[in-house]
Amino acid sequence: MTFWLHLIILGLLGSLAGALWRVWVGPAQADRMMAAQLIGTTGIGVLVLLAVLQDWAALTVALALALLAAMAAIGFVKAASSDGAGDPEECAPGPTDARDGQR
Amino acid sequence: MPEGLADIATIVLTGIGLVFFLAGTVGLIRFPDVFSRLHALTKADNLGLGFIVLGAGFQADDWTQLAKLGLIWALALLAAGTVAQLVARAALRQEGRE
Amino acid sequence: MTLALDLGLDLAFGALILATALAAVAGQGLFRAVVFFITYGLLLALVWARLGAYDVALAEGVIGAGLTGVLLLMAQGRLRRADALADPPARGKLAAALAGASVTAALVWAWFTLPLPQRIDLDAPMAASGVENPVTAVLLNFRAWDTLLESIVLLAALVGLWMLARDAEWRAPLGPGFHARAGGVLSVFGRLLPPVGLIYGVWLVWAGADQTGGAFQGGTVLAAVILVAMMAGLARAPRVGAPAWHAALAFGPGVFLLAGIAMIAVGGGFLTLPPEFAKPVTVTIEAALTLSIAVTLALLVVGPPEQQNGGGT
Amino acid sequence: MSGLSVLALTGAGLIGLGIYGLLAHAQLLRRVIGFNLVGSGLFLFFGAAGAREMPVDPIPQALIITGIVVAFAASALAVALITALARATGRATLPEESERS
Repeated sequence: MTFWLHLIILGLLGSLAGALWRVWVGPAQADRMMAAQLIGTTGIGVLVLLAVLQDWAALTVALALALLAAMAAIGFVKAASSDGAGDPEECAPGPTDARDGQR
Repeated sequence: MPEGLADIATIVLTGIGLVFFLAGTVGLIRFPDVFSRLHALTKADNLGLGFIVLGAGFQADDWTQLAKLGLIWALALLAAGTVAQLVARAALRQEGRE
Repeated sequence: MTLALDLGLDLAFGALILATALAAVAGQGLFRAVVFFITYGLLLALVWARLGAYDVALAEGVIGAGLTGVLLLMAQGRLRRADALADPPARGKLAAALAGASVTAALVWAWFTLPLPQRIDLDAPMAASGVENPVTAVLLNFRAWDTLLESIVLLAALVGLWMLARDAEWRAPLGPGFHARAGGVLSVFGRLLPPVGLIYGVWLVWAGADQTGGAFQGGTVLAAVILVAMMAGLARAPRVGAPAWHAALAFGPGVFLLAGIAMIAVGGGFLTLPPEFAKPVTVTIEAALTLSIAVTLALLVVGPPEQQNGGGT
Repeated sequence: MSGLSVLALTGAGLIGLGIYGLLAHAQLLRRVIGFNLVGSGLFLFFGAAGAREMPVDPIPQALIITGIVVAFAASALAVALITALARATGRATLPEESERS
């Protein structure tokens, strides 16, 4: 059992390394961000297995990471919006969009 | 449930979970453009985490651990759905700007 | 066999961490460096869990992968809008690499040659600390001075950050003035997450007396929750001088100081907790400190007051 | 070599990488990243030293937690300084040697 869980964790870390490659090559910012998101989910998986392998206290950490899994990505869409505070769903062409077009 | 059966369930379920994670990563690496990569990944990694959580659940000693495991998966699903939507929109608006 | 796999796991963790750190340092482009740094924080949290330091893993996960990520991504966005994204190639590479390598070499030497320091035995003092989680006991009882001064340092950092506001913007709300489409995905997420996060953060503080968790760990989670609520347009960022927010900022250090002085009155000495009061006093300080840490960290990410140019719907 | 040594040496390596980033980059935000690498590498080295006996020594853990929080506060202040500089001058890099007066 412990043997198998070690193998699975190693497999997850391998999958994580693949996602790191996508962060490196991009090319779009969204590519890098989505790869980081996948890395986050994989990390939660690793923590869940570490909980079984070592100590169930690791679940507390996994829960915190799951709770905040979207934070970085929300920060990204905020920063990517034209005034740095917006929401990509606000598609009505407002004054900010017009300014954006001029650049 | 007898010990042996629970262990077998854990082995099978975590194995399936790993396969989904690997499939998601392969999609992330091989698919040609941003939006298909997004598509491949959000489905695969959430199913993967689901199976891993289920597999771990068979080793849990009490109900609070099971509840935490369930909550972890629910929160991860919520986050992934939100992020996929938002990042896709941001990518749509950013196209041509970068 | 399992022993070899154990080592393999540690090697894999080490290699991944070094790879992400290298990618964040080398390579061109600010955005890529920032994303690598976010993944680095996440991996570091995994390593702390691997080491069995779950309290540290919790703090590193929330701060390293969550708060620092938002901070740096928003900074990158601000630099883009100020047309200051230029990232000139590294210079003096050889000298810098030599400096880094020599420090690393010295530490490697120290690890293998210096003797193991005598470990302080905490068994006896733990019994008198009133709590079960030794990390909480160290933070709030044995090394209470450190923690008190740290909570004041946090406050000083926030005041320093506010000082960077331009005169004309001093009265503006803090931060870039977040907004989101009403009923959109982000707003819905911002409504769903805070209740869960709030319960979880408070539970972390409560449970922190006896298991993984505590004021700092719970405070970081709550800071993230406040930040999500603000970014989703659910809660408005305050202005400098908003009384309720100031009270929240000063509450933790204030209660800590008062409790420390009260301990003199009951015969313990400043910040020295007599065993019979240890548990209630520790929990009280923790609760107050959590609130202040949460608000301070959230406002540190939000940034100084800033005039919003349009879009503030 | 034990797994613990692997992680301690990883910490040592991170400190080296961080120092390199801190010295070699002109872009200030990347220097903040370098500074954070040095800090977290130190924490890892320190934490691994405290984990040589089980259970993990709580004193390093408590110090590292406060360290993480303080490093974050310092980073936030640094980032605010950098953005203020960028807004005022339109750049977030240190001047080249030749430009200095």
